[in-house]
Amino acid sequence: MNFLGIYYYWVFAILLMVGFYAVIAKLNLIKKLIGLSLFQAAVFLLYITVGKVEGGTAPIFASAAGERLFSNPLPQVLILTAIVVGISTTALGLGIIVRIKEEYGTIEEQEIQEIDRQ
Amino acid sequence: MYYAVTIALLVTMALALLRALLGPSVYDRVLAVNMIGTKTVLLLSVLSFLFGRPDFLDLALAYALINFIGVLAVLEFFRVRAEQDKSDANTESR
Amino acid sequence: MTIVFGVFLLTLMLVTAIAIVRTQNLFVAVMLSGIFSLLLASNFFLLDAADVALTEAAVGAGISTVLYLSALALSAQHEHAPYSSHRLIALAVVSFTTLAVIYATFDQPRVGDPAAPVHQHVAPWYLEMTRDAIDIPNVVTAVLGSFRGYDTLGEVFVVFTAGIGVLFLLDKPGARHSQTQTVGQVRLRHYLIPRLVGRMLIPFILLFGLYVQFHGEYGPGGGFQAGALVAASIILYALLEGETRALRALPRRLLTLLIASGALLYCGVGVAGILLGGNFLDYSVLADDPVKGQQLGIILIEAGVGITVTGVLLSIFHAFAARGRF
Amino acid sequence: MTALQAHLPALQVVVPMLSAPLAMLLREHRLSWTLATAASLCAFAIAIALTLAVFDTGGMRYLMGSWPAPFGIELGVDAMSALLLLVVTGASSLALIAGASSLDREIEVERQPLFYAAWLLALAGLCGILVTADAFNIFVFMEISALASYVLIAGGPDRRALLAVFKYLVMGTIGATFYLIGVGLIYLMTGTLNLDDIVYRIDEVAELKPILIAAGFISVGLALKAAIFPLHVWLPNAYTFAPHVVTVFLAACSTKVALYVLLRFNFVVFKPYLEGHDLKFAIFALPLALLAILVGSAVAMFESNLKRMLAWSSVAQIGYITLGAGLVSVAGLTAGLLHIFNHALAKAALFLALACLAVSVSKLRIENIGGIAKRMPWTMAAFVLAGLSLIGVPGTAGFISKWYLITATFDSGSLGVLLVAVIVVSSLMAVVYIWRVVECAYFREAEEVQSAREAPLMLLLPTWAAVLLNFYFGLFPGVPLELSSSAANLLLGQVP
Amino acid sequence: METLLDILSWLLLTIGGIFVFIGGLGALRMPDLYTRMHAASVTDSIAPILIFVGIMLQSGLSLASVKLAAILLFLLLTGPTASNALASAALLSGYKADGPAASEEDAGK
Repeated sequence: MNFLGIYYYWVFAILLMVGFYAVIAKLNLIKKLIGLSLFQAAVFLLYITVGKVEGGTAPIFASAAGERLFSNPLPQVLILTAIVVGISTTALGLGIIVRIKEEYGTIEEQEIQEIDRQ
Repeated sequence: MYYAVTIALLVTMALALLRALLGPSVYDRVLAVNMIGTKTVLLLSVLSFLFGRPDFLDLALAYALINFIGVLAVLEFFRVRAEQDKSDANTESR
Repeated sequence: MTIVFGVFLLTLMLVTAIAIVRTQNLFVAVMLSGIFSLLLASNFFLLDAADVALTEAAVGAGISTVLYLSALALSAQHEHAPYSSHRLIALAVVSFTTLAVIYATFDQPRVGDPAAPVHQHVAPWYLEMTRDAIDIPNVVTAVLGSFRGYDTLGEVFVVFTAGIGVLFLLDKPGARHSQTQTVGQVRLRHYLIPRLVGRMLIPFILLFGLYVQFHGEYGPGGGFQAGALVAASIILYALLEGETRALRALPRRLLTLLIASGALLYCGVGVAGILLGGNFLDYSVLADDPVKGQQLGIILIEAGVGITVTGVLLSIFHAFAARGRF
Repeated sequence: MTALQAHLPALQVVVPMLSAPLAMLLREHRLSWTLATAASLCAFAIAIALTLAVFDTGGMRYLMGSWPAPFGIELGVDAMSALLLLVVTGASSLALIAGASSLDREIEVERQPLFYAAWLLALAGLCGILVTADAFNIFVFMEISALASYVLIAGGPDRRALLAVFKYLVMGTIGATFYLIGVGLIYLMTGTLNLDDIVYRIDEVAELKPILIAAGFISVGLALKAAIFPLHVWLPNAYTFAPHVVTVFLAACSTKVALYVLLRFNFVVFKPYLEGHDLKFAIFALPLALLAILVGSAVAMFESNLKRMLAWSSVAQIGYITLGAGLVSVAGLTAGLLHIFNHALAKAALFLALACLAVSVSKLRIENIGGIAKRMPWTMAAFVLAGLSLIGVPGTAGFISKWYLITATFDSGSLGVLLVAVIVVSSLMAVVYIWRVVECAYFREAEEVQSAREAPLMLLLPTWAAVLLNFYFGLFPGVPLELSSSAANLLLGQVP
Repeated sequence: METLLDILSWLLLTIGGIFVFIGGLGALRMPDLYTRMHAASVTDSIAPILIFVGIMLQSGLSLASVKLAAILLFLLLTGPTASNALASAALLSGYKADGPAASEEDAGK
C-alpha cells in the first residue's frame, strides 16, 4: 500500500520530466506549448494529491454526505486558479504563434531564426 | 458490483487509448477520443454512486455535452483543411 | 480499491503523455492531449476534487481543444525537425529537475494520510467557518469566493489579460482578414444530422451553463465553469451556423462590454466593501445579516467571473476564426 | 482621509486594476491614455503615501475580506516593498507620459486602448506582488504582470518581437511553474500559504528535505523571471524589440520585482531554518553575479544595436544586485536594494533618451547616429548624463550604490578584493560602451541624420525629469538609502 | 421486491460492463475504421442504457434518476451523431474500407 501511496508522486515527477523535456527540446512552437501544458498539469496533480484525505469525500456538504471526513478544499481552490492561468497562457501563446505563422510562414524555431539572420 | 463495471470501463479506456496510439488514420484517433469521452461519462456516473455522492452527476452531464462539441470542432477542422487543400490545388494548377 | 483505479489511470496518463511528445503529427498530439485531459479529470474526481474535475473537463476537453485546432488550422500540422540540437543538455536539465523532485517527495507523508500537516492547519478552519459564517454547502466555492476571494479576483484579471492580449495581437488591421463572409455560411453543411442534433442541444447546454453558474454554491461548479459552458454553447452555434450569425447574435462590441463589465462587477463588489465600512472584498457588510451578505457577495462575484470568462473565451474564438477560415 | 489610509495597500492594486477595463472600453486612444496616466500617477501617489506610512509606523498590514491572517489573504507593506513600489509606479508614470508622443509611431491608434489596458494590468500585477504577504497570491499576480508584459512587448513594430515574446512566455511560464512547485512543497510540509505563518511553522517541520528542494525550485524559478545570468536568455531580445516606452517600464521594474520575491523568500523564509543556507545562497548567487557582470558588460561593449546594448547592460546590473545580496550582510543587501532603485533611475533615463532618438532615427544602431548630437542636443545631453549615472560617476545616483557595494565587499575579507576588482573592471567596461555611443553621436558625421529634429517636448520632459532625479538622488540619497537599509535589516532579522 | 430489484440491477450492470468491454475489444481488434466504429458504437449505445438503467434501479425515484435519464438521453443523441459525422467525414475524404488505408500523411499534412 505504501508503494501505491507514493506512486502519485512518482507520476508527478515523470510527467514533469516529459512536459519539461518537450518544452526545452522541441523546436515546433505549438509542441512547446503542448509540453508546457503537460508540465503544468503535473503540478496540478501534485497539489490535488496533497489535498486528498484517505476515506474522505469532496468538500461539499450534502445530506447524502452526512458527517463524513472531507478532503482538503484549499489545494482544489488553488488549482482551479492555476488551471485558469494555464489556459490563459496557452491562449495567448497560440495567438502569438498565429501571428508568427503569418509573419514568417513557419512555426519552427530554427527556420524562423534562419529567416531572421538573413 | 459497481466495481466490476468500473474495472470494465477502465480496461476499455485502456483499449481505446491503445487504438488512439496505434492510429493508423486520424479518424481512428478521433474515434478513440470520442470513445474515451463517453467512457469517462460512464465512469463518472458509476463512481459518483460508488462514492455515495449522486449529486456529482452534474459532472457527467457536463462531460457528455462538452465531448460532443469537441467532436464537432474536429469535424469542422477536417472540413477547413479539405477546403484549404482544394484551394491550394487550384492555385497550383493555375 | 479507488487507489488502484487511480494508479491505473495514472499509468494511462503517463503513456499518453509520452505519446504526445513523441508524435510528430500535431493534430494527433492535440487529440492525445484531449485524452490526457479526460484522464486527468477522472483522476481529479478520484481524488475528491469535483470542482477541479469539472473545470478540467470544460477547459481541457472543450476550450483548449477548440483553441489548438483553430491555431493548427491557421499554422502547420506537422513538425519538421523533431528535436533541437541541444537535446542532451535538455535531457540533463530535465533529469536533474526530476531527481530533485523525487528526492523531495521520497519520504513524504503518504498520499491521503489524514495526520499530514496539510490537513491539520488551515483546512479545518475553512470547513468549520464555511458552516458558520457563510452557510453554503460547497466549501470550495466558499474558499474561492470569500476566504481567498482576492486570488480569484487575480484569476479573473488573468483571463481578462489573456483576452485583451489575443484581441490586441490578432485584431491588427491590415493583416490578412476575414473570409468568413462567404465561407461562413456553409459550415458543416454536409453533416445534416450533426447540425440538427447540435441545434437541439444548444439551448440545453446554455441552460446547463446557467445551472452550473447558480448552483455553484450547492454543488460542483461556479463562474468559471459556467462561463466556459456558455461560451462552448455559442461556439457550437458558430460551428453549425457560421461565424457571421454567431456574431450577429453576440456582436464584438457586446463581447468587449461583457469582458469589461464582469471584471468591473467583481472589483466593484470589492470596493463596495470599502465604501460600506469593511475591508476590500468584505462581503459581510453588503447586507444587514453578515451571513446573507457573504452569500450575496459570492453570488455577485461568481456572476462577474462567469460574464468575463464567457466574453473572453468567445472573443478569443472569434479572433482566431476571423484570421482564417476556421 | 484617515479612514481611507487604512485601505491604501489594497487601493495600490485596485486603482490600476479597476482602470484597466475602463481604459479598454474608451474607444478614443487619447482618452484611454489620459485614464492610464491618471491611474498610474494615482498609484504613484499611493506609493508615496505608503512610504510615508512606513516611515511613521514601520509597516502596514491589511486583511483582504476581513478574514484573519493565515486563513484569508493578508497584505503587508514594509520598507522593502515601499522602495520597490516607488520604483514601479514612478517608472510606469514617467514611461506613460513619454508614451503619449512615442507610442503613436509604433502602435495603430485603434489598438491603443487595449495596449493601455494591458499596461495598467502589468502595473497592477507588479504592485500586487509587492504588497501581498501570501505565497500563492504572489503567483497569481506574477502571472497577471507576466501575461500583460507579453502583450506589451508583442506591441513592438518589428516582427522579431513575436519570437522574442514567445520565448519570454515559455521561460516565464516555466519560472512561474517552478515557483508553484516550490510553494506546493512548502504547503505540503507546513499546511499554510501565508508568508509569516510559513516562517512560524517551518520551525516545527522535522523533515527539511522538501523545504530544501522547495528553496531550490523557488530560487531557480524566480531567477528565470529575474533574468539572473545563465537564465537571462529571453531578456535581450524582449527588451530590444518591445516598443520603446515599454522597455523603459519593464527594464526599470519587472525583473526587479522577481528579485524582490527571490530575496524575500530566501532571507525571510529559508535562511533561518535551512542549515548553511547563507553559504549555499552565496555559492548560488556570487559566481552567477560575477559572470553576469562580466559577460553582460562585455557583450554590451561589442553590441551595435543601442537597445540591445542597454539590455545586456541590464543583465550586468542585475548581477550587481545579486552580488550585493550574495554577500548576505546588512551592508551588502543595503547596497543591492539601493542599486535596484538607482539602476531603475539610470536605465529609465537611458531608455527614455533612446525613445527620443527613435523619433528621428529609424534604426537604433550605433552607425546610424553619427553626428546626431548637433541635431538633437538635448536628447544626447540627457543620454550622456544618464550614462554617467550608469557608470557610477560621483554626484550621480549610480555612484552611491556602487560605493556602498564596494564598501560592503571590502568587509567580506580576502574574497572582497576580487569582487571589487570585478566591479571596477565592469565599470570601466560601462565607460567604454557609453563612450562608443557618445563618440559616434558627437564626433562623427553621417548623412542619415541630416533631417533629424529634436524630440517633442512631451518626450524630452520625462527624460530630463529622470536625468535630474539621477542627480537629485546622487546628492541627497536619504529616502532610498533609509528604505533600503531598514529593508536589509528586516530581511536579516536585525531590528534597526 | 427489494432483492428482485437488486438482482435485476446487478444483472444489468454486469451485462453493461461486459458490453463495454466487448466494444472496447472490438475497437482495438477490428481490421478497418468502419468496423471499428461499429464496435465502438456498442459502447456508446447499448452499454450506457444497461448501465444507467441498472444504476437507476438502485437509486429509485430521485433527482439522481432524473439526471441519469438526462445524461442517458444526451449520450444516445450525441453518440450516434458523432459516429455518423465521423464516418461521413472519413467517407468524404476518400477513406476506403478495403482500399489503401488513408495514411497519416493524407490526413495530417
